[in-house]
This record gives sequence, C-alpha cells and structure tokens, in this order.
Amino acid sequence: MDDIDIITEGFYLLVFGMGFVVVFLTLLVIATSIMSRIMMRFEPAPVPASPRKGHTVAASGQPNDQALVAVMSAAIKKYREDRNGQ
Amino acid sequence: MDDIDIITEGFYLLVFGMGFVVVFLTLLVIATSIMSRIMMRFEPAPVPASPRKGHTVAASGQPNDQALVAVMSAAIKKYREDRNGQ
Amino acid sequence: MDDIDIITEGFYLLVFGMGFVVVFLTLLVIATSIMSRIMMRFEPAPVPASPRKGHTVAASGQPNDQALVAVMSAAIKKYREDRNGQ
Amino acid sequence: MEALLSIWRDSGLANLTFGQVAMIFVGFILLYLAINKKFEPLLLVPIGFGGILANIPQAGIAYSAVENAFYFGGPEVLGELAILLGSASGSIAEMKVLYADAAASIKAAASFIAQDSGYNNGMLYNFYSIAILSGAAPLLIFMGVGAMTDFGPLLANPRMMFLGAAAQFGIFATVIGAVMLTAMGVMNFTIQEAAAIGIIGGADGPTAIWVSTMLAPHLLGAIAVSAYAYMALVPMVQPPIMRLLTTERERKIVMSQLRPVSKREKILFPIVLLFLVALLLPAAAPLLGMFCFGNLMRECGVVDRLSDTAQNALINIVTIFLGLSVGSVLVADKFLDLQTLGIMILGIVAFAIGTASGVLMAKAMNWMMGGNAINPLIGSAGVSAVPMAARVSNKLGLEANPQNFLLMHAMGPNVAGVIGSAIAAGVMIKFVG
Amino acid sequence: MEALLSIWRDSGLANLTFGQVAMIFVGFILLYLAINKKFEPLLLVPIGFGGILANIPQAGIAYSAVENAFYFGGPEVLGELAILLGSASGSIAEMKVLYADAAASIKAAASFIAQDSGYNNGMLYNFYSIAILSGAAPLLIFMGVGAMTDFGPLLANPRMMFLGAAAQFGIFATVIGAVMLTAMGVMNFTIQEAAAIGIIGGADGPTAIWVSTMLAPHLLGAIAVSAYAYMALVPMVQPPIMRLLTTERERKIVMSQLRPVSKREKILFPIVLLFLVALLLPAAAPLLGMFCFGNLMRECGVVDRLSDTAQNALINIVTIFLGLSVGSVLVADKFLDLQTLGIMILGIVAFAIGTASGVLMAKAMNWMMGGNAINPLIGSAGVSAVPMAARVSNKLGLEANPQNFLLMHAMGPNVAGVIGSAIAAGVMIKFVG
Amino acid sequence: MEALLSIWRDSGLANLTFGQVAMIFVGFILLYLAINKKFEPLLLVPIGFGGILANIPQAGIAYSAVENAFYFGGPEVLGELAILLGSASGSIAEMKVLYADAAASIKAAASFIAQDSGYNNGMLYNFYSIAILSGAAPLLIFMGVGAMTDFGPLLANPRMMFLGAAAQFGIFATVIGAVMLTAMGVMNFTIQEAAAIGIIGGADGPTAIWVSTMLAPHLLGAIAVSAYAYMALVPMVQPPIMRLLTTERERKIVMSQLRPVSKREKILFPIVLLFLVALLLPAAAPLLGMFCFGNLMRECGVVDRLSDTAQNALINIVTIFLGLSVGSVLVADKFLDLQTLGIMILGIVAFAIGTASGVLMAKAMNWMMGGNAINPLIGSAGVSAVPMAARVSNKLGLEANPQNFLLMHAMGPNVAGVIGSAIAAGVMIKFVG
Ligand code: NA
Ligand code: NA
Ligand code: NA
Repeated sequence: MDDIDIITEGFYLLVFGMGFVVVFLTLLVIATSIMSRIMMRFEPAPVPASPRKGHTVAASGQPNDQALVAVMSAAIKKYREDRNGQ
Repeated sequence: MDDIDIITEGFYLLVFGMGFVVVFLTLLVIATSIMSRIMMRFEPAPVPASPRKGHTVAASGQPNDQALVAVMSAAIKKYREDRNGQ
Repeated sequence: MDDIDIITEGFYLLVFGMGFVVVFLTLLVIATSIMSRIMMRFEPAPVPASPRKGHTVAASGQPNDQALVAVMSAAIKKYREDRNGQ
Repeated sequence: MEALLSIWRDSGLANLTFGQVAMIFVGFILLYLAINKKFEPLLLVPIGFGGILANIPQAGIAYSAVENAFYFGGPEVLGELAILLGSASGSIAEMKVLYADAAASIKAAASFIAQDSGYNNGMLYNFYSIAILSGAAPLLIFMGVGAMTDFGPLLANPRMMFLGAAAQFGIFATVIGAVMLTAMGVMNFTIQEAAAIGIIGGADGPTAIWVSTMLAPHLLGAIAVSAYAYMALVPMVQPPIMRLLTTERERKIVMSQLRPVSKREKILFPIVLLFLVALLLPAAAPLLGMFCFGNLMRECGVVDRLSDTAQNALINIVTIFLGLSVGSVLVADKFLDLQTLGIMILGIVAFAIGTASGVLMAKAMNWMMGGNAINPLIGSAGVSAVPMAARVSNKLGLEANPQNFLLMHAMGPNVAGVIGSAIAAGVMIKFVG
Repeated sequence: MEALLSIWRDSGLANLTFGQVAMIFVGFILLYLAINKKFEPLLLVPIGFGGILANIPQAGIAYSAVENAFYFGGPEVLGELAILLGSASGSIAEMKVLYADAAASIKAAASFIAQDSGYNNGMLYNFYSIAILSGAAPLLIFMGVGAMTDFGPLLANPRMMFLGAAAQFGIFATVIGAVMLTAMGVMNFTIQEAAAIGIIGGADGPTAIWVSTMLAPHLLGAIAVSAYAYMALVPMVQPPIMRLLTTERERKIVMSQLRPVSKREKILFPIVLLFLVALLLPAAAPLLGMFCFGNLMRECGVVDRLSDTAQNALINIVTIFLGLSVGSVLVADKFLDLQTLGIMILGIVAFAIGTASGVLMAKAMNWMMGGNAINPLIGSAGVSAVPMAARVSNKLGLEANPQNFLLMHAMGPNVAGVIGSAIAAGVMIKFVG
Repeated sequence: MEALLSIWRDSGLANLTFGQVAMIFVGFILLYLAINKKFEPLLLVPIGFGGILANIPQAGIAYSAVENAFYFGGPEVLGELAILLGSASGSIAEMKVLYADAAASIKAAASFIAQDSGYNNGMLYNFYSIAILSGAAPLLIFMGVGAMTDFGPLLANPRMMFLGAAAQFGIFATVIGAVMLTAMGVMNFTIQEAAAIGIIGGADGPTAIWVSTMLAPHLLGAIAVSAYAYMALVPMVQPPIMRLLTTERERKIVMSQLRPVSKREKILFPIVLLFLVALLLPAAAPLLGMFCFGNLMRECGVVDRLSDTAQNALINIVTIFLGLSVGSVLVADKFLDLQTLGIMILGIVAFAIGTASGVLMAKAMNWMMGGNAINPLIGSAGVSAVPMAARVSNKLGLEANPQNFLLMHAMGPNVAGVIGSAIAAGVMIKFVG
C-alpha cells in the first residue's frame, strides 16, 4: 500500500507541479507582455537589447577599447599586488 | 494628571536635553580649539582644507584628469562586467 | 609538590612539543621533496620562483609600467571618491 | 482536486488582507520615491522591497518562529503555546499579548515549541534579529559614515559647531509637540515614543534607527521611513524656510577662506570627541565611539585597507541587511495607524524647526560677534543630512551671488549636526531610556 | 612515554576509519574536478576542501558540541546525556537516535551539558548552522545571482519563458523515477527525498540546496554535489541529446534579432515577477523575492554600490561559507550509501530529460505557430545552468551555421529556467514540505 | 535639578576609576605605537580603540547582559540573580565568582533574567562572542593569510623548514621560563597559562589569539597585545641577536639562486601539508586547515574571485571585529596585573630565544652539511612575523654585502615559521588543553 501511496503522490506532484510551473510561467509571459506594451507606449524603446554581459559578443569594432581594458586590468592587478604586499 | 506629567517630562527633556547639547558642543569647540592651537605650534599648517570629497568643487583646471577618469571608469566597468560574466 | 609537578609538565611540553615540531617539519620536508620530485618529472619547472609579492623586488626595468600604475591608482581613487560622494 | 484546492487556499490571492495590500502599496511608493525621485535610494530601495516581502500573505518571511506558529499553526501547537503562556482562552489574540509581555525564558521556550512543530524564523526576521535587535547595524553604519567624513572644514572653524547644536532644537521641540498632542488627546504617545519621534528631526537615519530600537521598537518602521524620506526632502523643505528667515543681503555674505588643517589635527579630533563623550555622556558612547573609530581609521593613514572596507564592502553589506530589516517591520498592524500619521507630521515639523533654528543661530552669532562673518544660509546645514543640506546652502548662496561658494563652509555645521544629533540621542536614552 | 603514546593514540593515523578515507578521497576527487576540469570551481573547491576537513579523524571540525561529546566524551558526560535523553542502554548509538528525535529544548539542554564538559561546536558546524540551517546562504547567493542576471533577452521575447517551463519537466519526471525505484524496492526514498532529488534536474545549485535543507537535510551533501557536478557537465551531457532531437535544418535556423528593451521594462520585470509569486505561490517567495531584490538593485540604477557588493564581496563571502558548510556534511555515514548512487543516477537522468523537454518544446512551439521562428537548440538552455547551457546552444548553432549566433537568444530560456526551477522548488515545498 | 544631578551621577567623569584611567591610557599608548610608530597598525588601531571603548565608565560596551546587570542593576534584578546563582551573601563579588563557575544552563538563565530587567549585551561583547568565543575570527584571518602566502621560496628549498622548526624553540623555552617563575614563587601561572604565553614567541598574532582563547581566555588581552607589539618590534629586537651570533664572514654568504617552482607544486603543497596535519596532529587541523584552504584558493587559479575576497574584504572585516574584540578584554581587573608584566617580559624573551635558535640552527646546518650553503641571517626569519623578519634578514645581509639580496631566501624559513607555530599551537592544545 505504501508503494502505491508514494506512486500516487509522485504522479500528483508531476501533474500539479508541472502544471503549476506552466501556468505560472504562462501568466508571467502575459504579465510581462502587458507590462512591456504599456511601457513601450510611454517610452519608445531606447536601449538596445543589452549585450552587457555578452562575453562572446564583443565585435563592437573597437579593438582599442579591448586593448585598453587589457592593459588596465593588468596594471590594476599589479597595483593591487604591490599595495597588498606593503 | 498623566497629561501634566508627560508635559513636565517633555519640558524637562527640552531644557536639559537642549542645554546638554549646547554645553557639550561648546566644550567640544573649546577642546578642539585648544587641540588645534597646540598642534599648530608643532606643525605650522601644511595640508590645505581638504576638498577630498568635494564633488561640486572640481575646478582644479585639469580637464585631462576628468577625461581620464571618465575613460577609466567606463573601461573598468566593462572589464568588470566581462570578468563577472566569465 | 605542585611546583615540581608544573616543572615536570613544563619539561614534558618542551621535550615532546619541540620534538613533535621537528619531527612534523622533517616529515613535511620529506613529503614536499617527494611531491616536488614527482611533479618535476611530469612538468619540467616552468614558473620562476614567483616574486609575486616581492615588494622590494621591483627592478623589472619597466618604469612606464610603474608610472602607469601610479597615474591609474590616483585616477581610480579620484573616481571612487567622486562616486562615493554622489 | 484536493491539491488544486490547497494551492488556491494557501495562495497569496486567497489570503490577502486589506492591510497587506495597503502595506505592499506603501512598499511600492517607497520604491517609486527611491528610484524615480532618488529619495535616499540606498536605504529606501531595501526598505521598500523588504516591506513588500514582509507583507506577502502566507509566506511569513518577516515573522519569528513563534509568530509563524501563531498564524499558521494547528490546534496542537497552539494548545502547547497556550499552556506555556498561561492563556485561559487560548485565542491567538490573547496569546500574542501574553507573549509580548513574557519573560525571556518563556519566549525561548515558546520558540522551542514552535520549532518542534516545524515553524522557523522567517528570513527577514533573522536579518532583523542580527542587524537591529542586537543594535549592530546602525553602529556599523556609523563606523562607515565616520570613515567617510572629513572634519577638515569643521576643524578650520570650530565655532560652526554652534550651528550644529542649534539645529538640534528641532528634535526637542518635536518632543514637546508630541507631548502636547498627547495632552490634547489628539494622539497618544508615551515620553519614550515622543523622544524617538523627535530624533527624526536629527536628520540622521542610523541615529534615528538606533534610538527607536531602544525607546520605541514598535515605531521603528514609521520612524526609519520618515527619517530617510525627510532627509531626501531636504532640497524641498529647507529653501523656503531659509529664504524666509534671511535677507537678500545676508544671503550674499561671502565667507573668508578656510585655513588649512593639518593631518595631526584631523587624527586627534576623533580622540578629543571620544574623550568628551566618555567623560560627559557615556550613553552616547556606542554610537559616537564607532563614529570616531571610523574617522580615526580614515585619518590615521596607517590602516587604509580597513578604512576602505568600512566605507565600501562592509557598509554596503550592512546597508542591505539594515534596509531589509527595517522593511520587515512595515506590517499593517504596526504601520497603518494614526500614530504613523502623527509621526510623519511631527517629523517634518522637527525638520522645519531645526532648519530655522540653525539659520537663526547663524544670525545670532553674527549679531553677537558684531560682524558679518557667517552667511546665515549655512546654518540650515546644521541639521545633518550630509551632504545634501550643505549642497542646499551652497545652491542658495550661488543664487544670491554667483561667486559665493558656500559648500565647504556649510560642511562644518553639516558634520557638526551629526555629532549634535548623536549627543541628543544619548541624552534621550539617558533620560527616558 | 605516556605523552608519546597519547600523541599516537589521538593521531589521525591511528583513528582513521575506512569511511573517512573514502570521504577524503571523494573530497580529493571534487578538488580534482574543480581545479583540473574546471567543474564549477567556485563551489566545488570549498565543498571538496570542507569535505576533507570534515573527515579528519579526532578533529571534530564538522560536529556540534553534542556530537563531539558523543564521540570523544568520557563516561561522566555520556552519563549525563543518557539521563537527559532517557537512554536506557546508555550506548552512543541509542543516544544519537534519541537526540535526533528530541525536542528543541532537550537539544539545547544537551548542548549545555556538552559545553560544561568542554566540548564545543566545531568550526564547520558553526558555519553550517549560520549559512545553511538558517537558510540564509542560498538566499543571499540568489540575491547576488539576481544582481548578475540580465533579463533583457527574455523581455525582448517573453515566449521563451515556455522553454524555461518545459525544461523543468526533468525535475518532476525524476521524482517519478525516484518513486518508481522505491516502489520496485530498488531504492527507498520518501516523497520528500524524491522531491529534493528531482530539484537537481533544475540545474540550479542554490535552489537545490535550499530545497534539500527543507525537505531532506540528510541528503544535502549528495544533492548539492550532484547539482554542481552536473551543472559542470552541461557541455558534455547536452550536445548528444540536442543533436539527436533536432535535424540539421532545424539547427541552422537563424532567429530574428531581438528588439531593444527599455530600462523601465527591466526595472519593472522583477516587480511583476515578485507580484505573481506573492499572489500565486508564497512558498517560493523567499527564494524568488531575494532574486528579484538583487535584480531590482541591478536595474534600478540608483543603488549601484549595493548591487556591486551583492555581486562581488557579499556573494563571494557567502560562497566560501556555503561551500565549506556543504562540505561539512560529506561524512561517511551520510554519503557512502546506496542512496547517493541513486541520487547521482537520478540527477543525470533529470538533466537529460530536462534538456530533451526544452528542445521538444521549442519544436512544438514552431509547429504550433506554424513557422520556423525558434531554433530548437535554444530549448536546452531552459534547464538553467546560466550561462553554460546558453553557450552550449550557441556552440551547436555555430557548428551548423557559422553565422548563427544563438547566445543572446538562448539567454532568454536560460534565465527563464532559473525562474522555472525556483517555482518548481516552491511547489515541492508547498506540497510535500 | 534632579535631572542635572542624574546627568552628573551617571557621567563618565563622576564614575571614572583609577583602573579605567590606566586602561584608557594603555589604549592611547597602543594607538600611538600603531599610528606614529607603525606597530602592526592593522591590529593595534582597533585593539587600542576597542580598549578605550571598553573602559568608558557607565557605558558597559564590553560587558555581557549579566555583567551589566551586576554593575548597574537595582536590588530586584540582583536579588533574582542571587537566588539563581545560589549566592548566600548576595554580594556582587560573590555572584561574579559563582557566575564564572556556573553551568552553561545557569548562565543562559542569568542572561534571561538580565534581559528581562532591560540589560543587554554591550556591542563589543557581541563582537567578542561572535569573533572570538566561537573561534571564527582567528581561523578566517588564517584563511586570508593563507591566500596571501606564496610558498614558492619554501618549495624551492624545503630544508628551510628546519629553520622554521628551530625558531619555535623560543615558544617552549618560554613555557619553561613561565613554569620556573611559578616554581620560584615570582609569578603564578598554570601550565595552560604558561603554554598560552609561550605561543607569543611564535610571532604569529592569530595563532596566539586562537591558543589563548582555548587555554587561558582571561589572559587574551595581554597575550594578543604582546604578540602584535613584539611582531612590530622585530626590526629592533632581532638585529643585535643576529649580529652577536654570526661572524662578518657568515653574514656575507651569498646563497645560490632559488630554482623555479611549478604551479602544480604550489597547488599540491597545501594538500600535502593538510594531509600530514590530518594524520599526525588533528588538534592543529582547524588552524592549518583554514590556512591550507586559503592557500589552495590562491594557487589553484580557478577561484580567483574567492581568493581576492579572502585577501581583502573578508580579512579586513574580520580584522576590524577581531581587533575591537581583543580590545574589549583590555579591562583593568584583567590587564593591570603582575601577570601582564610577566607576560610582556616572557614574550620578549621567547622572541629573543626563537631568533637565536633560528640563527644557530642555520649555522648547525652549514656545519652538518659541511658547506656554506646557508647565510645564518635567514635563520632568524624562522620565527614568522611575515614578512618583517625576512626583511630584517635582507637588511642585515645588505649591510654585510651590498650585493647580497636575502629576501627571497628568507621568505622560506619565514613562512615555515608560520607552519611551525601552528604545529606548536596544536601540540599545546593537545597536551594541556
Ligand atoms: Na542632526
Ligand atoms: Na532550471
Ligand atoms: Na612562528
């Protein structure tokens, strides 16, 4: 009986759990879309879909930028090490 | 009677509290002035009244400095973001 | 009697404690040497005995590097102060 | 089906009370003010968000284990708690009252019972215990503020301290206001509550939180929110008062340049201040002690890495926890009260009186010294609200005379105001704590 | 002589048990995987090292004061504990069972007895209490993750949320798997344990730790290790499944560029999400609440210093303590068990099913919408494992078509997967917690 | 009037005791040494300031709730405490003794009584409990130190370890000194106290704090202050001893360049060390375990963000709390004692003997190996005091021969000294703990 009970419970969890996840995310899709639509009426979409954390993205065509960052990161590292050591 | 009591207490607090604040800060003025006078005898006032945190101050006539900071802050930000994302 | 007891205990501590320290570090010398020998067979010693934290070391002959770090550390400091104050 | 019903029965939607809706709305307002209006966002973002989290129905994020047992517990655990607390009726309302007045050992026992039944402290309650109940967070914030404060301008002209003293009049006048409202029957504040409310007029968030934790913990939410909200309102509240109390000519006064201040003076100042506090008002020693410690770390020049951490990582971490913790007490039965309205009104009055007192003190000092050494606009900076109040003084000075930079001059009374409010806080705790 | 003997008698060498040797070996394997194979090193280095420390014989670093008294105590303290716990035999084995089931007040009393005899909580036990028992560490990690997450790609195409939902099927299918193994008598899991194991399939370390702390604390070690190990295995586990379920032509689908997303949308998204969680599933509110708080700090633009700290100093500190704490439960009698093997196998199955579900859902969406808008390769990113799963999608996309950059498109389902697992976690706690 | 009187009655000035004046003076001396003489400022600034705060009369910042009830409580709370503690006379002196020896459960009950009467733990007492009583702070400092330590020079020449071993002779010789003083009736130390004092000679602050917390908590203040003060005195104490024991010719010895050390060796070293500690001396495992963990984070190269945090934000935060906590035990009745004088004297003797042992060991090694491979000046670096002792060796080497850079060579014994003292600490705890 225990075995059957736990199987029942497992299937309940599967059906209601998965169902709830789908329902929740569906509502989130709807709510987000409504929110976005309202916002876009106020402010017509300025910022480009931020590649803020896009590591592979790069390709911003500014090698100087990259080089500068590289130089700087090295220099900052060195500076920190020197400071830590004092 | 309660009402009168609390009024009395409030006025006590006003008189003694405010009095204490004034007395304390007066003593602090005196103590600070004495301390400064003693110190100035030893060391005749080198550092200019530090605009260390003066945000509005600027006007240090070094636009390069400002530009450098701007470039660097952007670069550092980018460097951090790249690093965070890895 | 107490006095004699504590003296005995003290000498025990001296003999066994110091003995243990020496034995332990001797074993550590042996273990480290064995480990290093095994490792060197795999990988024939690339990294130079890192002066990573060598403060007095410097002498890397790159004054530009030093100057850059100095400029940058100052600029970073200023940038941070400005930001903090906002 | 049962499962679906249970999801619905325990959902937020089915359990939302009016109070929770209202408090979540208050949380949104705080977020709006913080984000869109830039009202002290470092505190009001966490406070507002914490307030929303605390009012999510059924989640119990801001409740202690015992409170969670009260609200969500079955008859068994409630029965055990009723026996422990000696509740005759066994009603939750009665038990809550008994629990609030119970001895510390009974509270510990109640917590054990709740834990045995599977109820635990909510996350925000844990943060609240550690950050606020222990008193640690405001003190650590004060240490960080000390490490950020430059006393140079004050040391260059120590008489500015009097402006910082005068502006604290707002604090004590507000106490009288609260007392009067009580005497008139409009409100009902104890003297402790009146004192805690008055400190809002000190325009110093951590000080206000520290005092109300000790004198009126049930008002913490309203007092903290008012304190930070009004600090943000400085640029709106102060200018009309300043213009009203000064003449155009006074506003045009150009102050003589500040003398240079040596490093040694700066190192010794926190020690002198600590010394006076220790001798005269030990009740203010924790608060001003940590402040002086932070400032000494900044100025002594040999512990820069500690000073950096106190100003950055540590103060930021503490701010996050402090903000969420303050938010956690924004619950309907404590906040949606006539008292809160009274606190908001008295707070703004305190502010206005403090501003006026500072300006008038500056005028009085000019009059007493028979000169025009002080531009009265810097008097308002004595309320604290660093550095906003000093910027307001500077702005009004520039309006009157485009060459008149008052910022550095106003920083003196500004930081003196921080010391003044902390002293006032100590006096309150000493007298009515 | 006596002293030399005592050194030997209490040395690790003389007391090493087989279980400790095995667990220290497990610790080394975790360090090896972390350092040489770069398997989620930020967690697996502290977990592995904590595991080694926890299994050093005679040191008791991972034991509570009471456990230390059990293992190292003399007859006197054991006698007192036996009386307190009502142990008839006075055997340590019996006392451990009685202690585990004792009321919280009895546990506190036992701790006092142990302390009176000079036994204290080991360092790792203290970390474990503060970081994990209180529930704080996973929530703070989630706050930091929120502060690091950019919802832009998801906001640009909210339907990607469905992929994040579908991939959670792995979680629930695994629960069924665990239940079936129990029904078949192969394993012996309770429904709580099955639920906690399933969450491994959510591919989200802090969520898995949070759930297992509540539902199956004795499995915490195995579950946390599996969760992080499989997150690291994403680049190996997913590609074959993805290739199997997609045609070359599908993999070549180029997706239309994402629309720009405004700052306001990004600010409002965490609030909308919090709102839905509060209304529909308060059980998930602590986890998703902290996540939304972190994300709001990131996006609102007015508390950058708090956001920086949440993403750096604070999350790093918490990671160190969380890792060591998880390591502290890697002790032989809890880990070297058939259950652990079952957990490892079920975990990888969960992962595979989640990956497949995501890909199939993407194909289904194309079919339903009657178009080719979605490259099914991004479906696998719905399991979470940010950002590794998205990179895998990108890599396979580039293999099929060197101009096909899927990274940004895959970030949408990827972050949706985080939300999806947290919702699944809330459902588990609600139903079986 | 009454109010004025009360202000005066409770002011610091009216309650200052001679002991407090003396201890505040001690605090100022520590600040002076730290700031003007750069004596280990990172620790001595917080310790000195904490000492001043702890001795502010009437503030009770460093007292527990129960101590505050003892000192400031009315007859009611004192009566309750007397009943609880079974004090016949009800005098505070008797109750303090009874409380110190009371069972942990009685202490908890006393704390509840104190809280019920409105007495709370002072801020510094809270810091002390969390940072020191739990043992966490020295361990976290050691983790940070591990993350800052480069074992490269030691790995290049592992025999340097013998110098680090020899220099620990100072520790044990000091124990004998303390024991002798007791036998002669000059002082009165227990063997535990003697052991804790000896560790000062290890020249390692966190180790000394950790040991004295376990063996002689009432001496913590004196021991911690001595340890850090003498670490700062290294450049003054060591050179005369080094010159006395070496010939000009020996000082001119140029050592052969160190071989390069591979990354793998550096990664494996903390694991080898941990392994030996685990097998041979589990009592040292918490301390050296955290040290090895920090070092592994540094060297493994895959958790740089954790290593950075351990070396910066985390160690700085812990240093602030540790320093204030140590300062909080600088109270008159514990510090102004003949014992403290004995500790100071024994500490410096330990240092001198350790330095001499290191130098003599270097000479012995040359003699045994029949060569001149080792410059005896680097022997003194074996006491630890990283990196100051190594710099002293370098400086004396340069004096004898301007081309003789000993710094890197001296770093080997220097870091070996850290390991050596930690091992000595473990032995102490094992034998007399
Ligand atoms: Na103020
Ligand atoms: Na997921
Ligand atoms: Na040493």
